[in-house]
Amino acid sequence: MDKRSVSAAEAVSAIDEGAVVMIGGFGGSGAPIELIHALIDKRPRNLTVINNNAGNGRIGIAAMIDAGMVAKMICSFPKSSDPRAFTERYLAGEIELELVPQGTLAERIRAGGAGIPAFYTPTAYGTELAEGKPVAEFDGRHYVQERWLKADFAIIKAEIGDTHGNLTYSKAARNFNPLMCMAATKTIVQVSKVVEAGGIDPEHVVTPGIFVDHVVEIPSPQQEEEMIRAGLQYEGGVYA
Amino acid sequence: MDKRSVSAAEAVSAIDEGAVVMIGGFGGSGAPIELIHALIDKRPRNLTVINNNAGNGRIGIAAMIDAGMVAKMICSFPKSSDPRAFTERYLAGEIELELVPQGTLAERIRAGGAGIPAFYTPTAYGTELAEGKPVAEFDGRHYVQERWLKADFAIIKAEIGDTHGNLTYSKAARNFNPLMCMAATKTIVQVSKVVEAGGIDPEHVVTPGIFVDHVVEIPSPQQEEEMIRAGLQYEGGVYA
Amino acid sequence: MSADMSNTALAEDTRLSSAQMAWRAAQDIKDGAYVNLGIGFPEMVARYQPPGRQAIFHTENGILNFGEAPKPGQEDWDLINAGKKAVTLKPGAAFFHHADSFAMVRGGHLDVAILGALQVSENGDLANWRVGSKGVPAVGGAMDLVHGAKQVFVITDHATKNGEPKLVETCTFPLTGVACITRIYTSHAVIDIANGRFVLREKLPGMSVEELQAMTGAKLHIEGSVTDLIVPAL
Amino acid sequence: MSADMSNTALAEDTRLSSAQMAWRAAQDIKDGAYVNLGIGFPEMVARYQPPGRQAIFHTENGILNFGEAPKPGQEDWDLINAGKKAVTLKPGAAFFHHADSFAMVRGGHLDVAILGALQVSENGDLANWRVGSKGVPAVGGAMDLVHGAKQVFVITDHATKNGEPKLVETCTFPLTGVACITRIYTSHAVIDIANGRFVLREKLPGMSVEELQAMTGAKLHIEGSVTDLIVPAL
Repeated sequence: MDKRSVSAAEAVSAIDEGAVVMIGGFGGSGAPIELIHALIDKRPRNLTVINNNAGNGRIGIAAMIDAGMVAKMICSFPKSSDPRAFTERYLAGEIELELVPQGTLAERIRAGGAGIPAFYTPTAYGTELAEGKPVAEFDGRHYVQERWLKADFAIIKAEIGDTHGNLTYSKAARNFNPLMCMAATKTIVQVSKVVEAGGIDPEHVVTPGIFVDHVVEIPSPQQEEEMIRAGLQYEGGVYA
Repeated sequence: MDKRSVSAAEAVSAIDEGAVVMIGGFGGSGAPIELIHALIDKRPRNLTVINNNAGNGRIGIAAMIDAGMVAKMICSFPKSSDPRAFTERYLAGEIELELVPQGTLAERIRAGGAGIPAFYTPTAYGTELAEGKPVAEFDGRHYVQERWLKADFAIIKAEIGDTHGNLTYSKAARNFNPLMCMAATKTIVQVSKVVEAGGIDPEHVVTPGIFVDHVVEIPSPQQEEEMIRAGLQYEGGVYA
Repeated sequence: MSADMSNTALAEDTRLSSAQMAWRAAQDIKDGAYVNLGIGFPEMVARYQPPGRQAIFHTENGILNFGEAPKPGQEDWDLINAGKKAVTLKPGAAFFHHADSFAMVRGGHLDVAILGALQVSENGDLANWRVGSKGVPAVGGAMDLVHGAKQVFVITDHATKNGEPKLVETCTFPLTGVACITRIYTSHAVIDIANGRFVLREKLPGMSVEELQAMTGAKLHIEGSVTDLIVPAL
Repeated sequence: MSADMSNTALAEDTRLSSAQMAWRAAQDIKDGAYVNLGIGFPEMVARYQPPGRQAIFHTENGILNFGEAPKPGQEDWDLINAGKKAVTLKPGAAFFHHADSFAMVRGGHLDVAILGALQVSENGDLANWRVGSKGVPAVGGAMDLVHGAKQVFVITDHATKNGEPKLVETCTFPLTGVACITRIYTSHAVIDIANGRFVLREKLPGMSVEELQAMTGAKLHIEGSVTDLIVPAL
């Protein structure tokens, strides 16, 4: 078994127009910048993107939005230090937004990965984000029914990956990544280093390889926060 | 912050008659034998015990049943190489059984820990284990609604614990233990070794300390499978 | 073998052993497949993977990519499978807790689960956890597996020792799952379940379709050719 | 301070600073408590823990027991808090994914969450995520936190800059949560919410209950004594 892809471009090559794509990360932490930029180079349109945020600056998810690839965002917090890309298109009515409380977003993704089609949560009960959703009472308290979230693809950043797809993460760059690995039909992961099977202690595996389809080594990945501070802008193939 | 208890007896001292107690382990792997035996020495009665199994031989949970402490078992597989303790009392109508499919048991415990009062699962749909439970259809498939499981206490076996209650486990002795840590009002853990805060790499923590109340060091814990092969029997205070 | 043997004699004398059924099932598992083998007899499938193929075996209690049993005396009782037997690890193994383990199962991440059966009905219902209402019931992970894996196969004797069919129109034993089985490897045949019907794919070369039908509790349908079920001596 | 000052002048001149409100809230956090501090102004609470007490701070993006910001230039952008600011780790820290993080929140494992507010109603409803229906809405983890932590506190100016009350009978802004707040630390007072009523516990010594009531959009109830709200210069 060898799940290695030779390049980011090859790894994302199956993602086509209209796909639902989960993208890992919380802000820039755990964001798979190289995979996102490879996807921008391919430029499939009409995507639904699931991420905690909706891009920052002119790189990563923001650059996907700039490139006109994103029809809908599912996220909890579409604001950032430089939210222009999303804000302009949203206010112009060019991009749809499904706003989900952060914990509900995480749990809906986990439910998608765990085969749980719906669950009840106290979160958002009595608020406009629960409008139209079934409610139920358990033990005298009110709860909202939420549905699972699944995706056609997940694009993920991890730290070490082995040829079986077992993964570890770097610090809080873990965030949504392990959940999204579970919830997509195909999971594509960039790692700083690929090792042979056996190179990760089985006790330290965070994402077991069963949730991973493709692993591509990107030895020194770019960091979104630093790119934004440097004023970088990705326009497909090149940084402007 | 220091969550250490000086002994197994002290650690379980708050568990009283009528308590709902989750006990970690899958068969003997991950079973907190010393904490169970300390509880037998205290001998609270009318307990509800949640475990994957219902005891083996004449030690651990089987010895609790022998001692007349268990009013109800919630488990998936109340059979073992020597299931006499449970079988005899169950067939005599002296102990209640709630039989739960193994994955549903795990998910109900996780739901208890995660504040999810109910969820839907395909498991057991159309079988007698779903009788009386609400069913619903999502995307053309039928599902059973299952409720969370919580407990007053969880008694757990881990490998290394720090003074904050962060835990690692040994191999497949992990099983239900991390879930039960989350789902109990008070979680009591025996570990082979206690280290100071900082003694476990934050990347390798399996159970974060927020889910743990008491940690007691049992340097060379007994292993249920070996005790059964040796024909040991625990009768409170002594091995017969 | 003469064609005039009674069905009963045929069933006793000419049938696959458990190992041979396991061998046949193993031929359908692809390289790199994620597989859960039910406790007991289905566990034998792991031994008969064709050369060059390596499935990744999953056990409910939280291991991916475990291997053979260790030598006696070298057991680590924290390294066991769902049947509580000691196992070993292969390179690329991972440990995880029970909720993650059943997320793999329920979430459709396993390619194949292979289980034993008391009865299988022609619409794919499985009964394999309880004979009646007496004794101590125990279900384990079977009900999760049958609604989780992408394909759920059964390995079973074609009929009981008393000659009662195990492939039936409707299960009379308590169900494990509804419409969940897609393929059955029996002691005499390989049968798919499609559109609520048993479809015969392979049968022992020494028996006729009529002889097989006589051992079966529901109609065997033929779609295309029925090939010979040929396995090595094991 | 003279008692004949107008309420407006009092509100402008005699009020706690943000740091002082954070200090006051910090006095109610016990040693060893698990605490989530909302993005922005509530984060200041961490600075003012009384000597000898050490809370464990939780951030939604998957860290327990993080500490102060690193020195400029020493940031690790994989080590950030929910506000995406760089943080450091304390001994005994742990990393975990977002579902486990919100299991801690929703499952009632946090002792205290402290949030900012646009409005709080006398039955404990909180509005803090959206002013109206214009612009880009963003909710983050606030709706989860208010229904998760054992105690959910608010730190807020007692009134807006325009003098409009933030403690009201009914919130007019979109709700974050229903009946979820139990204590409010304002620029002028400490107020509990009990049985659908604002109960005044502490107020600035320089103002009367009537002056405070005039700044408040719902009735302030007195149960027992009202003590002086005294904080150090910060």
